Amino acid sequence: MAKTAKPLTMAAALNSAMRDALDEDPNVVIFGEDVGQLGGVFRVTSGLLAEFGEDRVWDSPLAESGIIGTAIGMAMYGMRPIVEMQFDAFSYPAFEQIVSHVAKMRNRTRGRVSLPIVIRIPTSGGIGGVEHHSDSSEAYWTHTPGLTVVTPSNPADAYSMLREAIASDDPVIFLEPKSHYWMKEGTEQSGPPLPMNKAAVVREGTDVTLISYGPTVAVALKTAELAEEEDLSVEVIDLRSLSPFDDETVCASVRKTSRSVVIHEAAQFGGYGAEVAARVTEREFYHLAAPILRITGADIPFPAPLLEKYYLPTPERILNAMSTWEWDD
Amino acid sequence: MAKTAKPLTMAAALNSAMRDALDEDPNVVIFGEDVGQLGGVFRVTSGLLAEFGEDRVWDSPLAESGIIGTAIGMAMYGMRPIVEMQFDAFSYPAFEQIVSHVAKMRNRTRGRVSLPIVIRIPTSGGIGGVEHHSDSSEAYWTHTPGLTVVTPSNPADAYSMLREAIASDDPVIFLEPKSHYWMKEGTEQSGPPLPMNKAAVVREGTDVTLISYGPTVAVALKTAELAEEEDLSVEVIDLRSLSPFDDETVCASVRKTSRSVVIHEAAQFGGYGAEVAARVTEREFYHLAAPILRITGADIPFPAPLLEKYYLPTPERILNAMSTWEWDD
Amino acid sequence: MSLTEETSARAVLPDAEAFTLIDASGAAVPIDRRRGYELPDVEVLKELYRRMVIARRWETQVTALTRQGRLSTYPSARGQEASEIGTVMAMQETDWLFPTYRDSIAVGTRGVVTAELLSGFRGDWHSGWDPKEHRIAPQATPLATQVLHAVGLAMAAKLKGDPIATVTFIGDGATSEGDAHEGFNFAGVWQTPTVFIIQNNQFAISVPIAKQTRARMLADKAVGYGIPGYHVDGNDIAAVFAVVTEALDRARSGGGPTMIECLTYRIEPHTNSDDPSRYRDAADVEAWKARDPIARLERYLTTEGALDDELRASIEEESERIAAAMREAMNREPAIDPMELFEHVYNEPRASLLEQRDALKAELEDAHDAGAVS
Amino acid sequence: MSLTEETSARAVLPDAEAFTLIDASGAAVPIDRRRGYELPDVEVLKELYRRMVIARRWETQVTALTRQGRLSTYPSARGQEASEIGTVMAMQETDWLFPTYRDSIAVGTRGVVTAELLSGFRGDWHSGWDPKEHRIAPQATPLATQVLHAVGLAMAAKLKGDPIATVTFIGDGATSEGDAHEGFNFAGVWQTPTVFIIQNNQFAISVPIAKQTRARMLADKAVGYGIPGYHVDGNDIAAVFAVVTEALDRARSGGGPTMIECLTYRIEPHTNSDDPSRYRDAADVEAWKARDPIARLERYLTTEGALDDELRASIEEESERIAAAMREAMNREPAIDPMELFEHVYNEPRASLLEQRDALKAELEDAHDAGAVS
Ligand SMILES: Cc1ncc(C[n+]2csc(CCOP(=O)(O)OP(=O)(O)O)c2C)c(N)n1
Ligand SMILES: Cc1ncc(C[n+]2csc(CCOP(=O)(O)OP(=O)(O)O)c2C)c(N)n1
Ligand SMILES: [Mg+2]
Ligand SMILES: [Mg+2]
Repeated sequence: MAKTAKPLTMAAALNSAMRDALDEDPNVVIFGEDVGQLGGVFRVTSGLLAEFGEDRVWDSPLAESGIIGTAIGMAMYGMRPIVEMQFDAFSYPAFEQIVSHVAKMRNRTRGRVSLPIVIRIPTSGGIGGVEHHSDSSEAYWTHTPGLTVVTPSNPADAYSMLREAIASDDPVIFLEPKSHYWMKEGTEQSGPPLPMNKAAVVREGTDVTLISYGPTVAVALKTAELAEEEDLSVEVIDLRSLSPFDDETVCASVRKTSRSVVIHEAAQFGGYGAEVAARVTEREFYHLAAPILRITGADIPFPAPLLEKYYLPTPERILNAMSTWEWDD
Repeated sequence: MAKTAKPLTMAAALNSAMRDALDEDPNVVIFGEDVGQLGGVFRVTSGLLAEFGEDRVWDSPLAESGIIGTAIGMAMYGMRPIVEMQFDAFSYPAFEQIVSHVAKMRNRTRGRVSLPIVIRIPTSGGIGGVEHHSDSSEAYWTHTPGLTVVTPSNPADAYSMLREAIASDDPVIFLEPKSHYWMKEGTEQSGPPLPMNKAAVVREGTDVTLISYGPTVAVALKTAELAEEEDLSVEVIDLRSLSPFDDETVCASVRKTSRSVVIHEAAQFGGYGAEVAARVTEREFYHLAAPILRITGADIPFPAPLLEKYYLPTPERILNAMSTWEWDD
Repeated sequence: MSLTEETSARAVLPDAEAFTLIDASGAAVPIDRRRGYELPDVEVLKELYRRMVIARRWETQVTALTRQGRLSTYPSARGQEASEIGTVMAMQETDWLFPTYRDSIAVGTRGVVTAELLSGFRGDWHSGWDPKEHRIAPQATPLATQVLHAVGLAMAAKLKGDPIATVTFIGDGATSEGDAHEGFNFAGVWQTPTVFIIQNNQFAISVPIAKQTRARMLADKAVGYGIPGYHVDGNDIAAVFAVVTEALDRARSGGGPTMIECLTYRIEPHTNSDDPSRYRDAADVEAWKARDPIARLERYLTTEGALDDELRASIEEESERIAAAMREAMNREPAIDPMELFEHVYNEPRASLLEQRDALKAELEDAHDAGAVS
Repeated sequence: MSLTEETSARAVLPDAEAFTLIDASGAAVPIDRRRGYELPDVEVLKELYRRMVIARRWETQVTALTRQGRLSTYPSARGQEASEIGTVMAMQETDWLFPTYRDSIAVGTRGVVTAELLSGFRGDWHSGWDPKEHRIAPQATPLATQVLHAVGLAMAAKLKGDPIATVTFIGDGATSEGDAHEGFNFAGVWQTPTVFIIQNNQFAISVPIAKQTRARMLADKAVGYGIPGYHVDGNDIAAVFAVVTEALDRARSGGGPTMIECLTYRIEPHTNSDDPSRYRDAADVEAWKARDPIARLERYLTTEGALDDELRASIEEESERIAAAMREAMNREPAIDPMELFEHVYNEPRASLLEQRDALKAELEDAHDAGAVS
């Protein structure tokens, strides 16, 4: 990991992670739609075909179930495929292969066959994409036992988490917030990276815990800044790993603040926030001063580009929600 | 609806509902794998091909995405297709058609094109099915805006709810608890049936609310009986409609009892119970004496037949969970 | 062997050479190479020419507006006008069309006005027109999914005894998707009145057809479904029109589905955000420009004396008028109402959705008040 | 035209008549109808015969045990022994097999012992054997999904330069699934060493092949993927063995994938819980019994003087021994440990899963204690 100087953008960080993995392990291969010659529609795999050749990085036929299904066969033979679904909603044709095989192969074979596959999926909205290009699919994957689901919110995490995902012997759904591909590194990271399965407290506070991940971490941080003006001390958690869930870090924070809001872009009903609210409440009910709230997308299909601003969680909406609580002081 | 004498089994009730609908509306058609000549692997469509002919009831090629995709086209032309996915896990190949089209067509077209499709899916375990034959897929569908998701727990509901689903202009995922197909009508129903979107209080009580649906309603009722021996008065709710969720009925019960357990067969993490717990807690936090608990399948793939008894929720497990609460009295 | 004969023998493969009536130089092919087809009537050809010119002018304008940021994205069919327009002009009004994102000019040619047609790409709503009014489904983005919708609607029409057909466009890349297979297969088994137009423009974004299939041609797939398959020069609108017309007639009269591969080329980038220099030679594009469908028909009509300067000028003028009108339409801000987001998800209103709507409303009013005060 | 020639010309359709070496009467077909293939050596045929007899006896026993409730369900391949056994006997040890629920006898013939083989149908674990040890993937239940796994593994072997091939079985019904299409297509494009054995037993549960495809035959699909397609008498193990052997040789030596349709018939119900009287005539079953793959080879070998009463008796005795051993194995209660449910889901242990495991453990101990006291 020493190899990478601090990468500029999340896309570049992901690219570095794959380059380094290809370099270190001959079993790592990359294939999918447009990932070779073009370097992906977001250019995340740019240059890798040229550098490593067609036996390591190549363009597959246009069929997502085919991509996942063949990745399964390759992984059974000892390879470590990294595949890309071009957009969230275009992973749906591969749903059966992911849910019935990728997630279940190890269990089915009593641990004899692991599938070290990384499924990279550009996720969520915020780029004015046309229909089907802004879905957030995490709840489908996190409900499926056997999958590991992670999502970085910044370039440094993107690098270290993707390296860890590739090194993992378990299949990993790697959700890349597409609105952040061109995000530049904000803060200087020091020390070794946090393990992929740990949540990060990205801002400390004492009054409220905002639980966020991927694209909404930035929203949570912005909210915390605004809240500071009103003398509210807001702690912000970046979950990083959605499955497994880091109960320890989140519960410790909620025990401290006794109030919490979960934030995500996906629709609320049955969304990932429901699990967060339910499990943290189960564990910390007697420490909670108020119900855990959810600020999320509405229970509607993701809107057309000119309307997405009315759908995406905003700091104002979060502050609003917080103001509905009864505060003792 | 006067037509049906009280049907004996849930399978027979469902069969009657379809027969009556075929009879009344020439736009109703039924197709899918083995639903014609064989009458379905559970015989739910038995006799309908013979009675209505191949233009109304027929066997399609073996392809779930194909079945849903063509049903969409038929619905666009004014038909009301009822299709069957042979088992829960075999709806997954149709995931894209269901999530990206069935759920979204009406919204996409500004309300101009509704898709009155009923997707019947035998759901859940309890019959010792081999792998992939016992999944509970409700969380995938209920998280998807645009779908209506219902599940009956008894023959009378099976009849009235399927009639209503067929009559609905919105697409309905109709989950049929396969362990209940041969369940006989227990209690005499009187009066008009409850609307499909309302939850039923199937047993009244004052100390605890058990929230259940489909196959776990029977488990909840059994639990209530056992609890009575310990002088605990348990209210049992049969949700019937998973999406929409009947907040009113459930919240009223929880306000009364202040304690609740949600029960389902699906894995817990990100399961439907998370939504129930989260939303009821959001609304009734100050009425709750304890966190809402979830008694569900473990976060593992559905086990092989001889092991399913260790996975499925049992009255013992529910009573156990209830005993972890601190009781004032 | 005539193309018509192929339709009865189910296990016959298409000819290797793509079927052409008017070649790239603008000359009609000799009668012995017309496989029993006749050249469309000259009045028809003139109308096809007019429609193609208008479509190209309209699309050039859309592409320009997209560069100016008036649309969020736009996938152009430049170079594919013969397949697009030849197909829809062969359709009857009661037939249904199932287009993809690529086929805006086909949708426009069937009569959908610009503001409704470009809703999705402008970003004011996912789909803008009334599918039932125009008998045109929304443009499909999830690849190949629309193939099944076309087959399903055709099946419904067949069951109801309505003598209509459905047509769907599908790209070369999308033929690799499972849904394409399931659609072709259902159509074959059910013998639905459906015509599949595979627009083989030789690329799926950056991926060339050679990485999409090992088959000699895509139309070779038809035999595996027991349906007739055709391989047509997709830049020759006379050939496209003739073969599609025949396939539609057959479909409407109970003869079942047909697969037609139109061999063509996408001149523009995949969409405005694509960079084709990363994956194809500019020289290839130039070579395909020399086979331009409009120039070819123009040459033919001119040689035949059916197209003089006057007519050419009047069509050009008409195109400019249409382009100007659409420019104006697209420069107007689209009407947007955030409350509409909650209106169409279900027929049955849902309490929880109304709550969410009211919350957004309150929020917007707050923001408005805050703005008014500050 | 020899079958071998077809492999180079990509746009050629298989012969209408299924390829046979030993016909239903047990006679070898004349040399001019053998399309360049040779009859397998008589020693090979004797071994194929022995394996088929054992497989049938074994499976008859399984079906009986299933009726007695020792298995939760069992799909029999009775009548399909020639396709099942002919295929796997043509494989080398290093080749990988991707079977379905139907193909237990193929798995057993490759050496998996009964207790491991029947794990899934008995219900003690989803899949019982070590796939890497036997080079056999778990039997796939979700139809056609395994086709892609077979192509993927073949691709990995090709990339690593290992001279092995993969074989997958797929039913006639499952060819309608999108995954079958995607698998055939990826194999064609990537030229993977994969042999697709389509066992056309003419029914998908209750649905006959005529409702599954309009194609003349399933092997006609191959041309749409640019791969060679064969149509073989699936009840003639000599033909199956010869064609599969050749296809595997070609695959291992860089010649790419092959699609082989074996025309056969499922004599038993779909599974023990099926009632075939609802959808097919008993007379059809009888007609197909007359084409029995074992009886046919028995007649041939007997006529050739290669099978005498002594050998027949010894094979029968061996079969009985195997059946008895398996009966015994299956009558033993399988070892079940509920704690194992939590063991294999992930490589990385998860805290929340360990919590759930401990909760179950405590619960079971409680129940045990309660039982002990009461
Ligand atoms: C299921 C699905 N996967 C991926 C995409 C992303 N995507 C959009 S267009 C395209 C290429 C399609 O190529 P082709 O079918 O040849 O049509 P063309 O764009 O050339 O008209 C891809 C991969 C999608 N829209 N849907
Ligand atoms: C994706 C999927 N859909 C449905 C099923 C249920 N099912 C199991 S076997 C079967 C019929 C398969 O027929 P065929 O492919 O011809 O194989 P056969 O059983 O005849 O060997 C069906 C519909 C399934 N297992 N997987
Ligand atoms: Mg293309
Ligand atoms: Mg079959």
